[in-house]
Amino acid sequence: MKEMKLFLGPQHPGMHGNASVHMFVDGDIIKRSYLLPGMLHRGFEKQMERKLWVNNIALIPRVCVPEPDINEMSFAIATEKLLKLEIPERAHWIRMIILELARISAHLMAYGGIGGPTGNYTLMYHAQLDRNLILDIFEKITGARVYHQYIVIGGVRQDLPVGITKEILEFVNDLESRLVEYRDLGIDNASMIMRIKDTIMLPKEVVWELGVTGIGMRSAVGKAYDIRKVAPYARYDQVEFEVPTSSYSDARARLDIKIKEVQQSINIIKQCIEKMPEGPVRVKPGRGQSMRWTVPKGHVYAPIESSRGEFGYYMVSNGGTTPWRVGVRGASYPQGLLGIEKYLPGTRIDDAALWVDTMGICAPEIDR
Amino acid sequence: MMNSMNNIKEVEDLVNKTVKVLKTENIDKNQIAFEIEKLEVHRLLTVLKNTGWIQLSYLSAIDWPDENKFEVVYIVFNWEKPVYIQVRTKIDRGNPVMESILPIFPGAKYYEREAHEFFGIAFPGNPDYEKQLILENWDDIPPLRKDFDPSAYSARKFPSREYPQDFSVKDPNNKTLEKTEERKKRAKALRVGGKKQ
Amino acid sequence: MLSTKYTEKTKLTKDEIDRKWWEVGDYFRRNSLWLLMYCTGCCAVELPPSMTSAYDMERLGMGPMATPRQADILLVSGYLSLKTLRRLIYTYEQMSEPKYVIGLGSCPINGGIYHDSHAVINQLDQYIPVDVYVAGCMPNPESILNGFVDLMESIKNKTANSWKKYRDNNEWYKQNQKDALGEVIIHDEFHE
Amino acid sequence: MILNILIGIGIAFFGFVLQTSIAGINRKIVGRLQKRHGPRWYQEFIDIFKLLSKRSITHGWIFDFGVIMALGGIIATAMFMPLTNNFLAFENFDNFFIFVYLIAVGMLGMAMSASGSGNPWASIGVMRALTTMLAYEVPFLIVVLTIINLTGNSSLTEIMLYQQASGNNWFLIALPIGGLVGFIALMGMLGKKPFETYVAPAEIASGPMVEYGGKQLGMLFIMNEISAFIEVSLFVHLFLGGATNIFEFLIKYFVVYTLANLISSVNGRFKIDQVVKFFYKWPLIMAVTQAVIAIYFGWVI
Repeated sequence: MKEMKLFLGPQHPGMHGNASVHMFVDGDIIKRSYLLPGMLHRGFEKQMERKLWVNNIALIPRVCVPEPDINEMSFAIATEKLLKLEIPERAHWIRMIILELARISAHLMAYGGIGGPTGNYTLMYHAQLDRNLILDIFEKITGARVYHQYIVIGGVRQDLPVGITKEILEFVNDLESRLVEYRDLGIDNASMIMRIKDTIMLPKEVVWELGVTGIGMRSAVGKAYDIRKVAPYARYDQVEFEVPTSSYSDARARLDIKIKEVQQSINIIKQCIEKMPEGPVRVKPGRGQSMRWTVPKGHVYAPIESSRGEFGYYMVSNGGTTPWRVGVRGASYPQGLLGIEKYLPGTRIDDAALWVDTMGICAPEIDR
Repeated sequence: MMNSMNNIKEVEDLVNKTVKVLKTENIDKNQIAFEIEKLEVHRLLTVLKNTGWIQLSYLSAIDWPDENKFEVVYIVFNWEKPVYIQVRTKIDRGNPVMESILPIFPGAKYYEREAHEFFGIAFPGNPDYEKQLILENWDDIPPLRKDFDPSAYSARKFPSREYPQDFSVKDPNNKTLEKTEERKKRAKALRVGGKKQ
Repeated sequence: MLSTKYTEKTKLTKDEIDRKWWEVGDYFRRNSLWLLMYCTGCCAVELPPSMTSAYDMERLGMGPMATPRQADILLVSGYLSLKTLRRLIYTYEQMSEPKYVIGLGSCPINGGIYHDSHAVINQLDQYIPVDVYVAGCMPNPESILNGFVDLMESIKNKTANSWKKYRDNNEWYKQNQKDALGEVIIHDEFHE
Repeated sequence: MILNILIGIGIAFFGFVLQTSIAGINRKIVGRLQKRHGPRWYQEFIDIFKLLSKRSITHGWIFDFGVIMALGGIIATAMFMPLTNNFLAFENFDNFFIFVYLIAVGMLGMAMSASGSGNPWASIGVMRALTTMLAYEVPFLIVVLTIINLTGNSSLTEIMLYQQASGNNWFLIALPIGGLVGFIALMGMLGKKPFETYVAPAEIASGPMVEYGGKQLGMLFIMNEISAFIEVSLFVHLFLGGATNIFEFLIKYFVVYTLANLISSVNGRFKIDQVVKFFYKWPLIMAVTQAVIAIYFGWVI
């Protein structure tokens, strides 16, 4: 039979985000495939070179849409490293709470996202409802649901509102009790197991060849390679958490790790709320200084662990009021481009969408 | 803490032993940067990969029009000894060619394609570095070079909306208009010079 | 008081009958708007909450659809890069009439935060006609749903006729598309 | 004769209205399961009439003719469907095999039309639909043949009367394994998850329906509703003892359809090879076991 060309995306319900997987299929089996990125290209790196350091805070969350806070965090860390700025202790802990809430929300979105390709819409609806509660908490803390611009250079924009910790704890406990339900609906559901087990495997040998990080790597390699553990930023060295791994990387194992990571994030949030000291939350530049804030010369790379893997900003400063060069290392770059080209062939067309969901591919951060 | 400082030292010794280092920057306890000659990049990366820096985290370029150079950056990471190593090298801006590192790190394929697209750097050794990846039917100089002005390109190519009425100022008789003008002028001055005029 | 005098029943002309049928159709059309979710940009991330249990778009009879042929609304969710605009035009022209376009976020209105970017277009209605804009970066689910209700109102008032505009001024739109994109239909390795 | 035809069309129309309303109510029920309000119960009607009011494009005469053939075939099938044990359009023409053959005309029309559109997703969808059909037909037919063997008659009315006569002993209870197989096959017929492989919006962009829009899609929706009516009614008549009056029929119909829908809403869908493997494994073994037990050993509860 002749090879037939099929498009998964950009306008396709199985594709999350505006990207297109081109597949050449023989029957139901994919023979060749590649990702066509670039439909979300905004020229981010160029835009940031033209804006002041402070103005960039408004721009950066838009690099990755489902989990914007990692951008703010990475940008803030990179700039603080260049400035050699020590931020107040309380700001670190607030940042961690925000980051972990964002991680839970991204994991819930991805976990519910498999409801699309596998047809289990109830799972998607439940996960999205819980994610919406997180967005509501974000709205209470920062004033915005998705783009918070809360983690800024020198700390966080403002202190937590009164009583929000209680609300976060309530939500987190509620979610913790419902994780069993998520397991039952998703990875422990008999029909879902049949569907997602032993599909789209990532062999252990190819991980380093691809450069995959995050859940994809941890599920294949089986070691706790998490930047929060290995090279901790913020105050991750002062909280206790585990890094879930597995030694067999199929779709189900990756989803299992996602749920376990949600559990670990919940533990981290609880510890943060317990250990968080009182005090100031931000080092402010002097009045009228922000427009001409200059940053010393230097090159710095600030990696942090996002829900999809290592995410980092490479920043170069020339000593001016704007960054000289900003490079974004999208966490989904390796698995999105090279992974789809090399390891999708051989699977069935039904599973192509599962790769996108379980490996964690976020189209905007590939394109920037 | 002690351990990670040892790691940095170890890396420094290793790199100094392998290649001639032009400049070393100690950034923090998990990160170190080396600037080396263009021809020695492959040797250094091979040695680093064999010693455990198996992950290529990032590959990109920086434009330095004043020196007429491009700076190519490779960032590699070792999960067992957590040190990020930036390997930087400067290449000629007029004829930017950098041998591909595809044989060492296969994951560099798309990074190199992207660098070619945004800076115009050629990567011989990468079979399809010349193919377009992110842009489509691009008709100008590579967009991340410093002499490319996106604002002018946008104004030339995309018509922007015209507002018959200026909604930003409510009452023209009010003094606000002048104040706004003044503030805008001051902001512009600051942006250009960075100093108060 | 009504006159009791007998008046002859006026006969409806064909146009009037057509209009009456069209009004009946409008009732069905505005109560069953199917979305084509083309996630062109960031605002697509607020669509899952507005579609799923939290805000439940299905109350209004709306739902996502898989292909452009089946859909009524083209939801342009956010900024449009040139590459997306080309696909958007393909998609828009595939939809069956009557079709409506909603632009979410400030980017389709005037470029928004990317007004000076080299890759993002500034104004959507230069290329395809738009019925409703929902401003905001990004618009809340409440405002997205509000935009849908506005569209329903304007279908009721017969002001949502962008698809007629596209048909009548086709040449102007085509010319604009050509100015921005070069060729609308292109041939390269991705479109062999 | 003309009266009979009119009654038959009336039954088809009744089936359409019934199934559409129940599908609407089910959308609300599933909505509650998913912690939300759900649409209005008459939303399905609005959807269909909206589709009929839209302008549509064509992909050649096969594309148009296939849709009409599908709708006509299904209406023709529904005309023979008895509602209760004494209400049917054509006396003595309610043989089970009539449905099996006539329903194929509708399916064939849809397959023809979808292939005529020339979209690769549509061809994949049609291929999957026919494969699924092959998969569920075999175990279902074995169970039905067992029933026919026990009753000695293949007329639906006779089967109903047989069940009602013997102290309302439904075949679902008399042949429990067979009843289960019948229900699983019903899920496959209705295209409910986990056997929803041929629509699968997120995989193959709604499969056969990918190129339809406007009037053709509206007709396909009507066809879909009527064929669901036929399939659920068949199950009610074969396994649940039919109905003596219309209210009994409505209740049984509603229960069966809602149960299928509820099961569907918490399951994922199989891949197409898994569907075939599944049906040729457990339901087939169960059906054969049931046939052997019922016919050779005569163990009927």
